[in-house]
Amino acid sequence: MTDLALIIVSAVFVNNVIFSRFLGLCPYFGVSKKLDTAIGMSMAVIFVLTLAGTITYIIQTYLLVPLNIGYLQTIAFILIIASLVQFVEIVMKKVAPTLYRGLGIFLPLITTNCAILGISILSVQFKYDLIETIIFSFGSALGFGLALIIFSSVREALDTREIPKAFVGAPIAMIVAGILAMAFMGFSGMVK
Amino acid sequence: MFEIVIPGLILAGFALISASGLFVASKKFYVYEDPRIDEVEELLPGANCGGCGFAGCRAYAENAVNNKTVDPPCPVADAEAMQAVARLLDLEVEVKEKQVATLLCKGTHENSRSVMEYYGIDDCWAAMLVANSLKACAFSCLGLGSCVRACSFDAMLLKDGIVVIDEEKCTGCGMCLQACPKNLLFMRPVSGQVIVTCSNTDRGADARKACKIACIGCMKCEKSCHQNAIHVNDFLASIDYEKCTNCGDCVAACPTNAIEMRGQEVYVTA
Amino acid sequence: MLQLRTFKRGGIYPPHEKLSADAKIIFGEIPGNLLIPVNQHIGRPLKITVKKGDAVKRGDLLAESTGFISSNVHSPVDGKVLKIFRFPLLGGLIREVIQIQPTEPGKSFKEVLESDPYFDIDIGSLTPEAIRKRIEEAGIVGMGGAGFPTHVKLSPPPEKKIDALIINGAECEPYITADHRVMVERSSEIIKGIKILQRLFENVPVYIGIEENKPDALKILDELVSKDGDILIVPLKAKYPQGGEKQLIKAVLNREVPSKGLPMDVGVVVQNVATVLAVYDAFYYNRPLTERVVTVSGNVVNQPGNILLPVGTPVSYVVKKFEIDVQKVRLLIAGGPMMGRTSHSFESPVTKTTSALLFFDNRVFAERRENPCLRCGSCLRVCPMGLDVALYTQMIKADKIAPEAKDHIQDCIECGSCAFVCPADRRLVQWMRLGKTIIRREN
Amino acid sequence: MNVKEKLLKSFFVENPVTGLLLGLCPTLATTTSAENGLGMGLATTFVLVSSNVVISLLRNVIPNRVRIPSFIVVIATFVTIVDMGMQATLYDLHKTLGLFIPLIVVNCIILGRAEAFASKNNLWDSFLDGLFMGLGFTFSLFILGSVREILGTGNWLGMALVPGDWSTILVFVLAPGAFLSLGFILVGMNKIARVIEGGK
Amino acid sequence: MEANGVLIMDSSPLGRTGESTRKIMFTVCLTLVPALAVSVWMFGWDAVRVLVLTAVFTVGVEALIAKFSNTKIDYLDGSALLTGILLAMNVPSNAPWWMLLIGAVVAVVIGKQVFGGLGQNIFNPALVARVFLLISFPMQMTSWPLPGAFDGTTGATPLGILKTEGIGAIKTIGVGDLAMGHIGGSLGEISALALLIGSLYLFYKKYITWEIPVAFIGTVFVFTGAFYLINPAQYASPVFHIFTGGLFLGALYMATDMVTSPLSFKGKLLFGFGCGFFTALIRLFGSYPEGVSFAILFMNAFVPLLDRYFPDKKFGMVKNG
Amino acid sequence: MDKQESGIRIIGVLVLIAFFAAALLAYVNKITRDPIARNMKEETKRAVRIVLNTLGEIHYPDDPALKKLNDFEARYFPAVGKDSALVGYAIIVKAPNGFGGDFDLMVGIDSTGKVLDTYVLNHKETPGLGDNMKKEDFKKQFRNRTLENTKWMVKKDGGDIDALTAATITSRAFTSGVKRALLTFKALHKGKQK
Repeated sequence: MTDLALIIVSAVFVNNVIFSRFLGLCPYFGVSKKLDTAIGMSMAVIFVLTLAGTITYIIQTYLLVPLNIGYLQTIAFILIIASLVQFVEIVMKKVAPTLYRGLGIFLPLITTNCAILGISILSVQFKYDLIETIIFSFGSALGFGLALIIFSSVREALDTREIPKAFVGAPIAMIVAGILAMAFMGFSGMVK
Repeated sequence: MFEIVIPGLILAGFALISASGLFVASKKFYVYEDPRIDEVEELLPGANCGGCGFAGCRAYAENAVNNKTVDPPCPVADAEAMQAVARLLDLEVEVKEKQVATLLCKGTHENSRSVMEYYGIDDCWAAMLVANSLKACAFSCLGLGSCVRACSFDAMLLKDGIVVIDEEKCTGCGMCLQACPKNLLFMRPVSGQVIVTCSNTDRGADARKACKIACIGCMKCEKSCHQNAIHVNDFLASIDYEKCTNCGDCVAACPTNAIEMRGQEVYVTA
Repeated sequence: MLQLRTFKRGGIYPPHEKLSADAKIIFGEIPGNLLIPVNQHIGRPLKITVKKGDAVKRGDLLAESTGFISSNVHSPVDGKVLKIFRFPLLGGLIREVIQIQPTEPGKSFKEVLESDPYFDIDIGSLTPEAIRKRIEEAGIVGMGGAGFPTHVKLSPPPEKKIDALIINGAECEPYITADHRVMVERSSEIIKGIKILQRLFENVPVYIGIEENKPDALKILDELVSKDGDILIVPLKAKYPQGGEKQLIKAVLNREVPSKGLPMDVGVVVQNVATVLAVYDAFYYNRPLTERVVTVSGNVVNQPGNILLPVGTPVSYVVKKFEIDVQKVRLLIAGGPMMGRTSHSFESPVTKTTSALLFFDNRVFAERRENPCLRCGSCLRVCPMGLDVALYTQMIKADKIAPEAKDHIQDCIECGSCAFVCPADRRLVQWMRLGKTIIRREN
Repeated sequence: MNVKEKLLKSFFVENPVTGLLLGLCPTLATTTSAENGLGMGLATTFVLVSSNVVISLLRNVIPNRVRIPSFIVVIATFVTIVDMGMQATLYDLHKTLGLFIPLIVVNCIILGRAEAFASKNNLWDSFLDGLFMGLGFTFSLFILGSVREILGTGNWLGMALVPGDWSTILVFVLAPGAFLSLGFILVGMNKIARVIEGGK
Repeated sequence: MEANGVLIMDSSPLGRTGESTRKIMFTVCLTLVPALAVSVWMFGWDAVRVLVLTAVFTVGVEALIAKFSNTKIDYLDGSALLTGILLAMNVPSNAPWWMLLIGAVVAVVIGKQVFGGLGQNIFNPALVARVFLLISFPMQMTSWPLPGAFDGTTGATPLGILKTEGIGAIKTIGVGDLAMGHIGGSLGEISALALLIGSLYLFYKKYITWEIPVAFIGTVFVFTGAFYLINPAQYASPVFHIFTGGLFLGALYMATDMVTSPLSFKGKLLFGFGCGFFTALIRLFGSYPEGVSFAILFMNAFVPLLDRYFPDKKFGMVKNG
Repeated sequence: MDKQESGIRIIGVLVLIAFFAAALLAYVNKITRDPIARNMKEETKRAVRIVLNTLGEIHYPDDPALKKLNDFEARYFPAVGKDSALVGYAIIVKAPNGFGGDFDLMVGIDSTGKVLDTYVLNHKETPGLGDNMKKEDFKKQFRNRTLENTKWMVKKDGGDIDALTAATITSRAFTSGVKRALLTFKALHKGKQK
């Protein structure tokens, strides 16, 4: 139990996907202009990443490893993730239209979110078992969501500040992310 | 050989499953979106200025494709681009002349004296809450630059208490028109060189008192015009650019220099 | 005396500076020239009923209302319409005015008033409809500052049950003493005016809210109503903006007018004492609202006082009457320093809503530049409406007003408490007003 | 537009990183030194060029509806080739770049160019496009890597630039420094881009 | 009738109180004097050197920016000075000049001016600089001259000792030492008592309110106390935690920084709670001995969210009326 | 555009692409498999050469042997010189309880039990503090020390080792790592002598 809690704390704070692992940065900077979108995106990522982490784990353990074709990992994972995302989109549209309006529009963005592929590959590298993989994927997604939501609220606030012209947009976003990363460094060493 | 074919078959199986699944799904749930929307959007300038009245270029493109129309034309795009859009949609497009924003006031500090010391916020709309005019003329440009800030093309700047417009940079998007609380800006075709630089509708004497170059409604210009292109209403002259031939007779006739002739060269005071 | 009541949230304690509190209301003369603004109220613009060269009598209609939320304007004097033109009013707006040349300039205005016939009417015989109609005809508007037509305020829709009538005698703005003097000098007339208003609502209790810093007014009115069971004097703490309608209701009845709501939503009608006096005049003297008491004060006025002026009197008349050194004046405020508007012309006329004319040199007004907001939160602490002024003004400045902030911005009562305490000298009220303009423009 | 102009443009104006903000993950993660940045950039360039070429060749064969899955498979193939190739030849570099080699697959630049350019243009143009885009990417990674390496360790491409006993600003080789330096580089690059565009 | 000059037109209200940005900033600087005096007493001229250098650097950097920027920057408004003093209180008294210069540049440029200057920044500039220095120069920033030892002996802060040596090593440090400043540490973190005395005036002037400091310190007390109760042999007492490190400096002067803290009552309480929680978390489990700076910096990022979701109740926000 | 495309063709193309892609990869894998495996081993072997640098030309096995002790285990490479005599060991141990957890340390020990050099294989210590243990200034104090002639503790704890400034915990871990290696050596050596 403690191990699982540590995995979560590690994934959310200590080794945050954004600030420590540098994964999923494109959507992080792309979808963080508005808080509402950021919340939607976070939810979508939490859902898809947990699902993708689980499925890729199963594929890896029961297909790629026994057949000794580990080198197909990248290509197989990305194929699975791409089709999974599209399936989820289609299914959600049909089964839960309300949910789709909230989250669905973010799903295409997730295909190219390298956090999904990255975390899937990492949980294989870390030799996690199934439960640990699920927790790790979920925690990483949670860390992504946390970082995204804080960041987007800060960026919304920046809209009303008098940022010097040269820094408006991406540069100031980078600097904010840098300062946030410094704050996140305070959590280092919390999980050994 | 075997170790090459087997992985191939496995991945092919993967692809088979996902492709057929997606194929079935996409058949069932396919939402048609006209690919021409993208193409139109690509032809547009992408300034997202909203000058056309739609929420950005994408919305304009959607409207253009769905309703098969380029009306209103994009105010920023040049004629060539609009023709390209029209060709794409198999439409005839009427080429309109470039429009530029024009300030109908020449109430510089020198011409219309300040009657107060304004301490409030540097914004025309905010100033209007404190005083309707900062100068002797009630119709004058406030000179606080709300239009300058509204311009996305860097085409305006403040000088001597009024705004001057760089007609080369002006795209005619019209955002500044809405930003002016005094409605002093209007669009004129770029070839129209004669401008009545005044908006004062007070009687002659009052207007004269307020500003050195005010239009006093004396009708001399109306009489001088051979094209019937200039008319005085409410003690203020205005020009019909459809008829005006830039002959300059009214400019010569005006006793207060309220009518201005702009040269062939673009008026840039930057 | 009763315990002092007040509103709880926010508020400030600016210096009272009631320099003219003991100065009796004086009467001037008919000035040589009157500029009567056509629109002196909030609501639909009026239609001018006279033209250049027309002769008018005192009380004649100059411009008539064009709808329900609209209010007539009458001539205060006999005279001739000289010109109708646009002119800067007190507060900087440039609007249409009717210039009247009085036939008897220099005649004492007290004489003019005394020549009005007195009607001893029987209040009991008046129907509510007749009362509302008379008030509408007389062109009475809220004289506390806003200028909202009084008959509209007195005509709540039937589903709004009115169970309290509050008379606003708080007069919380610094310097202004006009209402104070009216309460002291014309207390019995005010009570009679209240009786008329009481006829509109059945058995409604009346509360007269007066700030504690007017002990003489409290005493006089308390004595007058002591035999009346249904009129109650409520002494209030001297705190700004105690005279704000919503704050007054909160203080007197502890009811909170909902956001974007009106006093009638909590069953209350609020009237200013000066307005009540105008109602009295409208019935007992058949006078339309053509004159009002104005406080003349400020640090360049040697003898601050209160004067009854006909509507349309130019400020220059007051300057002469109070012997103000025009060379010293750098700031002319119509109304109090907290909510009043500046003016730039000494020829601008007094209107129905001008409660004070304050003259200052620039000593009290050292130049102040807007500094960046520090988010110190002072404005939030003092805002009687509990608004997040610092956040809203930042949004307004960036022209990015969050949807959830829009309602709150429109709730601002523009009392000025926030800007009064702002250490960065930000024009918070002007920003909020600009925000309202932007929101209105968007709709 | 001639080749030289296009090259210049892909370096400054349409640079995938500083102009379009694409491919940020490897940009920030692998630029702890100029050498790493260079390595990552070249690996990406290889994938970009190869996939552009192949997709351009296949552009008439691939049905529209499975366009993206097909592109991804093609790209993933080349990524895996790079992955294995680097492991076999440049083992140390591969170790530092680590996870980010397989992640080239989801680098938006590659899919973006495949979609926007290679699927519509002929082989030669696609090749050039991939090459220029890749070099632009490499260029910004190299700049960012250089800045971080110099400030953070006092070295550049393995050469010591400051005396050994000087303190260097360690934060630049750590995560926060990546964001901060890119923020300031963006400002600089945008200024240069404006000069180049204005010069025309 | 004409006045001497034209009249002034401005928006209401036309009066104001005597408060100004400068007054607030310089008052805050002045209230730091007791703490500064203690640090000078403890560290001697070195403390003065660090103080003066940092203040000169921050104001100087801001003045340079003011000179080359086309926006108006009042570099003498005291805000840069305050940032400088707070930064000086966060570094060891033997910090080399170049470190102070880097800190000043980071504080003014990255912490403040890239956001548009005074009042526009999201993060506390002094803390941005401190964390930047702490991460960049961990060696210089974690070995502190010992108070009263003018021979250059250095050592760790009590929290640092706790982290490396364990609970046994701090047994000898009494509460009185902690409160009075007889401990190793940065200029500002040594004397909790002096800081408290200085800040009393700020409370009186309402420049700071009680919510953040109380919630902050209270949370640290409760969390560290809980662990102390569970296992006193491994965790230090809450009293120790409260009087060590930059907790008082952070809670009274950094977290309450007007620009970077929430506006509403609930927001302030939550902000203080968050700061306290993360401080305790980092101190108890993290690898850095001190977590105050990180916690405040982290919570600064939450301020827009807190402002948005926990506003004060507005007048008239009632159901019926 | 391609509305006429049949489902079979769509799926078929994708399947074909996938097939060829995987086949290509399988082929590349076949070529690169061996070099990759060699590279992976090469890394540790290079470390061995570094820690046993002073011994001159040596030979050692490709894969390390495992030695289990009571409370930890170590892997080691026995090195033989030109004349096939055992000249020393490169011992890989886990240095326990560093700042960022355990880290892998390789210690070179000559046949007399003297420490030759140390090499940190992987670690998560704080940059700028703990990772200074890789620096020569710190490493040199361990050379020529033996299990017997040194108190294997940092000075703060009453030992002989100078701790890194502001990184006592790392130094402690490092020190006990080296001690573990020496204990391993002792155990190995004892076995040899018997």
